[in-house]
Amino acid sequence: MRRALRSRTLVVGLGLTLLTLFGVIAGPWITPFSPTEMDFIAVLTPPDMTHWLGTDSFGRDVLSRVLSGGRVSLFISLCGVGIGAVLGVAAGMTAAWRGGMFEVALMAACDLLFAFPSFVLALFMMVVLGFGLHNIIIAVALAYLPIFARLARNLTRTLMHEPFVQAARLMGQGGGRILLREILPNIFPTLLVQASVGLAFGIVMEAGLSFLGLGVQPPMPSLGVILADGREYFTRGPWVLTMTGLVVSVALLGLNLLGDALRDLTDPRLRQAAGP
Amino acid sequence: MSRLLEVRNLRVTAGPLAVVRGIDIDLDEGETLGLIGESGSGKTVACLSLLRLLPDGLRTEADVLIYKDRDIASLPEREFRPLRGRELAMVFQDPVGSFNPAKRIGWHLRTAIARAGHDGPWRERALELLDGVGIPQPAAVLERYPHQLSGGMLQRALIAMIVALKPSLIVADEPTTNLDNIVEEQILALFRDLQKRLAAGFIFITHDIGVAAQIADRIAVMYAGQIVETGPTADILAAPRHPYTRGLIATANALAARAETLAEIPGQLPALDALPPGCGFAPRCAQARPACAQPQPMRPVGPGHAMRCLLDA
Amino acid sequence: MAASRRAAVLLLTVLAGAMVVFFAMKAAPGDPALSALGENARPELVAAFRRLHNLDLPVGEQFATWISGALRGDFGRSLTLAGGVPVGQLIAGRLPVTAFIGLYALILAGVISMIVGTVAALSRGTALDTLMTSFAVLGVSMPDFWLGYVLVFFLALNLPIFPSYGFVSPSDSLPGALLSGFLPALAIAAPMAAVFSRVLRAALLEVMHRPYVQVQRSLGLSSSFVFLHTIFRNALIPYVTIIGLQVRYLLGGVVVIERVFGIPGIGSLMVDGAFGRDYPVIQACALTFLVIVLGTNLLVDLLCARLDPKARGR
Amino acid sequence: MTEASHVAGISRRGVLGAGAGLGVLAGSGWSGPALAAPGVLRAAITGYNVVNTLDPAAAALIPEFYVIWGLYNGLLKFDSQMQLVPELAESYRVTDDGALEFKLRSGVKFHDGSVLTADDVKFTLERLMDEATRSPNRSKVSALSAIEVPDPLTVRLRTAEPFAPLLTFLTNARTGTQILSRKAVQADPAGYGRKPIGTGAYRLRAWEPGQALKLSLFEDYFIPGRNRIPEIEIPLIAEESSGVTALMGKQIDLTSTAPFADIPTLERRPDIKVLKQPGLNTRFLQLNTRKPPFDDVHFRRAVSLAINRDVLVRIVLFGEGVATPALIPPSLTASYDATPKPLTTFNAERARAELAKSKYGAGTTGAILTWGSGWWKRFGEVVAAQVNQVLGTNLTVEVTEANTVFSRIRAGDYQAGTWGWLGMIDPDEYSYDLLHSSGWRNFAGYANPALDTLLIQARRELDPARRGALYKQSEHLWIEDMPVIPLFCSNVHNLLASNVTGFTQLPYSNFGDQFATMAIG
Amino acid sequence: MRDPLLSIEDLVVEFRDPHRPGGVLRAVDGVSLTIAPGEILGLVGESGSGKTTLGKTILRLYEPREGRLRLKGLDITHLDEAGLRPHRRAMQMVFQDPLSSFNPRHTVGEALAVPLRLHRLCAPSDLAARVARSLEEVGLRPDFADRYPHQMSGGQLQRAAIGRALTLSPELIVADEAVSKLDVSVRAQILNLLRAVQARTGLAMVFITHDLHVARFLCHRIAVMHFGKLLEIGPTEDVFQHPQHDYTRALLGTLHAREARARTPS
Repeated sequence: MRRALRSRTLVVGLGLTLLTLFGVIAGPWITPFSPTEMDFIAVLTPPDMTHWLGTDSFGRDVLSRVLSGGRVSLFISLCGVGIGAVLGVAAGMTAAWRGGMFEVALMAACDLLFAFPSFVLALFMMVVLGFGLHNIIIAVALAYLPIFARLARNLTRTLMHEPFVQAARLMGQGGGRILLREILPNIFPTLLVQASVGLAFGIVMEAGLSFLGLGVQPPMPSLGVILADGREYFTRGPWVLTMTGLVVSVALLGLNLLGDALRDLTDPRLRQAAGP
Repeated sequence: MSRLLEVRNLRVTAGPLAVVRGIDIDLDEGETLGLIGESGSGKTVACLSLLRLLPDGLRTEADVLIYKDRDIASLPEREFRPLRGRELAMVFQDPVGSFNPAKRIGWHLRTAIARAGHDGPWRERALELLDGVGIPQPAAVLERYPHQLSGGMLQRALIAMIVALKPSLIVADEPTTNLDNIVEEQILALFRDLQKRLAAGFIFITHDIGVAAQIADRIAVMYAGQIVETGPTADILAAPRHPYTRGLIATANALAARAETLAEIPGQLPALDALPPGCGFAPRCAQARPACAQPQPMRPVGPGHAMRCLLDA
Repeated sequence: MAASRRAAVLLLTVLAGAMVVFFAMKAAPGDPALSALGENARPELVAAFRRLHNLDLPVGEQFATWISGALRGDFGRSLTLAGGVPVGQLIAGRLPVTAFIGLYALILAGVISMIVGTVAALSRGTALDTLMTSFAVLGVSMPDFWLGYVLVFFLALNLPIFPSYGFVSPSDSLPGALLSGFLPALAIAAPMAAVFSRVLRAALLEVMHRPYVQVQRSLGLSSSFVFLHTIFRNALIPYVTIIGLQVRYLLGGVVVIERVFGIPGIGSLMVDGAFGRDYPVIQACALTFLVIVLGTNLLVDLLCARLDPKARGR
Repeated sequence: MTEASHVAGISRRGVLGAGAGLGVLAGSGWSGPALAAPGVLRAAITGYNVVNTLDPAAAALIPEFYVIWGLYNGLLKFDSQMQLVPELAESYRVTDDGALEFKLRSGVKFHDGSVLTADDVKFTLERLMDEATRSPNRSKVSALSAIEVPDPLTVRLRTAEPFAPLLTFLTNARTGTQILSRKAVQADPAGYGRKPIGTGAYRLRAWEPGQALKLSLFEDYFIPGRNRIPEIEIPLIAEESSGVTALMGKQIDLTSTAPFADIPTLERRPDIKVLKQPGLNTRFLQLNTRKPPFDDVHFRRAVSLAINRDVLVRIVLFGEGVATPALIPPSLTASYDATPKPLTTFNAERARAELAKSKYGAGTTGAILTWGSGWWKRFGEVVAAQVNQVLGTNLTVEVTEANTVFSRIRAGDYQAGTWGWLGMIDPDEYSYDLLHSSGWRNFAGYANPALDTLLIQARRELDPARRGALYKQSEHLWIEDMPVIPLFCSNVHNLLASNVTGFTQLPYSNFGDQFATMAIG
Repeated sequence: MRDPLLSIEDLVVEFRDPHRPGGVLRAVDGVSLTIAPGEILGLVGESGSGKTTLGKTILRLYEPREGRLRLKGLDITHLDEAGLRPHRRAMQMVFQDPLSSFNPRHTVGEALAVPLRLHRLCAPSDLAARVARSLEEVGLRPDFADRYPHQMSGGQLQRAAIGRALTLSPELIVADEAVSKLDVSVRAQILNLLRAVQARTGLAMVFITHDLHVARFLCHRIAVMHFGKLLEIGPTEDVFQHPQHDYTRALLGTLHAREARARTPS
């Protein structure tokens, strides 16, 4: 029963995620409309057979915009989480292995970054760096770096004293080789779970920043920009906000389910509480 | 002595897997049965099923399940629960894990004493109980949290809780396995003391034939979900009949005698999902023969002594 | 000993946080004086502006002035708001609002997750469990600000139960504050409740399989007694821990939601500050959030120590 | 169970603690619009949440004036027919020697209890004229040559040249000439903007920057009246759409602006009254003629020709407005020139021809500065889209905060920006201020001696018809150079809850000046 | 007396432990002993006595706080990881839990091939054959090379672990409770294997155990540890027959009591 439930989670999560990926990658070929071209004749038309999610206040097809905005948002989240993960994992694993002041300093820095609400940190970074796409990526990466660093460090520390790692040391394997060959493959699933959940939250973070107008700037569509536009014409065209948010929720649902399923599949010894 | 427990053909299944494949247990008042087996032989599961403490997913069936002349197999949970603790109790393998880490020892004893229906101040009774199981400074121990006590102390405290409930049947599931040698010796001594003090029947689960030898009146040896040999302790130790029992005892003796090489039982324990059709031990048995592929019944081989093997039959 | 060490670490963290906040802001491009006054501003006005905001001092001295002021609740003056209103005054006025909304959301998330998590754990494997678990995953998948709008659409405009905008200060009217804060708090609470209930469900299941639960059942204790005194109680330890960890996400939600609902808290102040590149305001807001998170973590640790004797003295 | 209720217990104490703390801390300020406190009018300013000062001389932004109009009075005011009528003045006349003489009402009291005298009027106007005050409205009074106070209730204003707009500039509109108390200003010159003292029906009680203001009724207001609303709360709501949400959810009684898109829906609702009329405004594209690419007249013309203003009205305003051929809006009938002008009429072919003549071509980049609230961003986006479509240029929209846009445009740190003043009441403000080489709003950096002469001539012309003709003529003159690109005039709106009465809307989008006559039914 | 293979002088190992006064746990407290080539030294004591810590410190898996470690006269006490690498071959370990001593992501064959490759002990083309031979030496079929750890039983894995330790032809093996996690019926197999391996290769062994029977069966000398201190050390039968220390006597008492009762059950 539990197995069935788990695999169902995996199937639904993977299905929704693949659907999302297909949508954002194949977006331009799915819908005949450009996400940026304005059609001043068809402003704020409700969803119909031509425009499945209606049009926005400039007469642009909402579906095209959501797919294209999804690509921007996903790109931002992917880059941000990716950079945060790679740097964080490298730093965390090295810190655990080398110990000493480097570890103390890194963990202190992580604790400090952790003490800021993640969205506040991102907002702060947007002011320091200026609004715009590249800077959101940096802000997201910075929000994720401590999470991955701490996770990788804790996992590495747990595994470091496992007999198989000690055996590897006794065999004469060097530190780098042990980290990459013995430890990384074992902590990778847990990192992947964190990354899939992180990817979802990265999208929310982008959406939140852009929704407030502090993130991606129009006319480049991102999910947050579309939602912000939808809010402005919510009374006249509620579908823009509602439908976009619904699509975002479904995509995030897929990522979260996938993360859940992966979490269940990973070695229970490595299971850790992971925040969004 | 009157019959305390009679079990016939107890089976425990986990989905398609058979964990316990039909065992019989008879226990008299004041008697101690040593249940010997390796990990995965089903001894713990069999005893947990008697107390209906099995985790979800495991199903119990038995032809006969009589405790003190009552058929307890058909009792609904509502009527069975009051039996736990007051009639059937259990000491577990891991003394540290047996205590709620968030509560003091005093809370645990108070709970047990309340469960025993004791009137009057619980504290005095608790001190008395702790003293009775050889815990020094019981008043201080009441204020301790479980993690502040050693495994031996915790096992004593758990035994004190069970003493408070005065059950008639006590199942002890490897109660000394996680303890150091010296403490193990002390706990075994405590059990022997309990055997004298309480008129209860004991089922003492262990994988160590030496421990069983010290404490049990009778021994039942389990292998792959079945009892393969049962009989009075002295008989089993002196003249084991089943090849598996013989192997275990030979190994123990060879160790003690510092032989040049140890008598080995070749091969590995069978996995639950790959049990051989007939005798579970046949693949590792030097004397196996084609007929071993058939299921073997228990055969009497002496007074109160039976085994599940074709040899000498 | 432990307490003083803890206090020292806390103080150091705040100090380090203050330095990060201050110097990162200093590294931001652009001259605050020129961005506030315009590039063609007359030199004497720029000079006056710099004097007012201590920008004429060396950076180290600026920091010293700022941090010593901050300790007394003086965060300098706003660059944009109402012609230089003291930031400390702004923060003091808005902190209670943010605290109220945050706490309200936390309580809502706590109540919802306790019900959902417990029901799911107790009905594990059944359709009810699947339903509850699905709700939890769905909850964490909805962007909170979007949920805020949907809630307003249904529960304030279509069914006029709750106010659609604005916020009544709890000092004016507590029932009014509870009513007007409900939708924003719920929007923040939904994803939190989802995370919390998943953790609670997992923790309950985990504790249910602990040997001491089996021991207590073997003693014949009633299931409700075992559930309340042992299973639920011990599951609270990871539950409270995760609440502590999630407070930073919750506060992130507060920032956006305050803006969406026009709630005059620290979050909307910080967003306004971000738009106006009002450095003193942003610095003060970030530092305030830092202190809130650290304070909450301290509280959670103390609570955990109460719940978990093993954690004491650490 | 004990453990669970224990957790709840902590939380409950926390709530009460926070509440108690709030009581102490909130004493200094205001904490948000009340749900429905009796006797309180919740009059929201939407689309803005920035009020920097309540000093009329320093005020620049429309939300600042929305409040100032309720706190102060001018010597004159507009009545519901946009006719000039006395307010603080009892009467006025032109003296034989050409001076403008005002007789003040006696016994008018300021909020601090002092009594209005002619000296306060002299002080107010001289302060406004003083360069050091740096008033955005200095140009309105810079023509004054002398202010005489023959007795405490008489003021005589003299100008070197005849100055036609002066009377309009002395109204309680977006003029900065609202009368201050000399005593109050001199008591704290630097902090006056935060502690305004006027003669208006309402006085400032609390001010939560960026969030709201709270006014209370001034009992000694010089115009007697009964059953005035005792308290006014003015929430500042940054998003226009949030204002509508708040009004529909009955969290506010009045909003100063409405999103154009929502007007048809709102007009159908029984619980909301929509006031609308063509506004006194012109929206235009502000260009910086000192920076590429708008330093080239042909490029400026090309951009103007590439914009279809009717589409703009439909898309940006959802039809709530009209395209304008030049700067002076239709409401100023005497000066308004309705004839279509080729250079401000959409003509793709001619646009491309102008582009060919310019030193810039297709692919030219440029940023249109705009801000993120309401329709202004759309304005920029649609303009950029239209121009890019016709000219193949690569204009982008740069969205930042309104204050920043204002600062940057004032400082000349921009290429183009969406712009347009609301509430300017004299053709002089649409012409002299914007286009005269010394006009204070001449952010384009435009200088045309012929136009300068013409605009000064128009200022001196006291006859309305002849003055109007001069302005019409001036528009033909500057439009060839296209220093700004005039686009459209939008309707002004106020939204009221259906139980709110007594609000008279004027085309310059008035607001606070109506509080004294309003009632909640 | 032959030159010692390994000599330990006044070894002290400490761990940080905030629960203890001073914040430090002294796991090994001034232990001195030597291990001769080809001998099996039994390290006995109860849990927490420091015997495992001592065993792992010998292998420099832990950093000693004080004292000296000499391998064939060479001081390896504070060699860093790189300096240690040439000497790693000489000393190997067999762990208590066979499952966790193998990387769950690698097959057993890979696990055995790594040391061979790393130390260039055999040509890549011979690798498979060499792994197969190693498996056979410890009584495993060559096809076990393709299995993942979780596909094997504890006894089989412990054989593989011994095989892996032997690939580098070490001179010393530290066996840490190498049979205590195994099924009772399998223990004898591994004990016989260890004894056979020792006899065949002549390597020295430090055999850490809490089981006195096993220690007595296998070891030439016995060292008794208690709370980090070495209480006594001597030839096995000397210690068993004439324990010098009260604690040793108490420990041996449990053995005698058990044996006595096993012979005459109640």
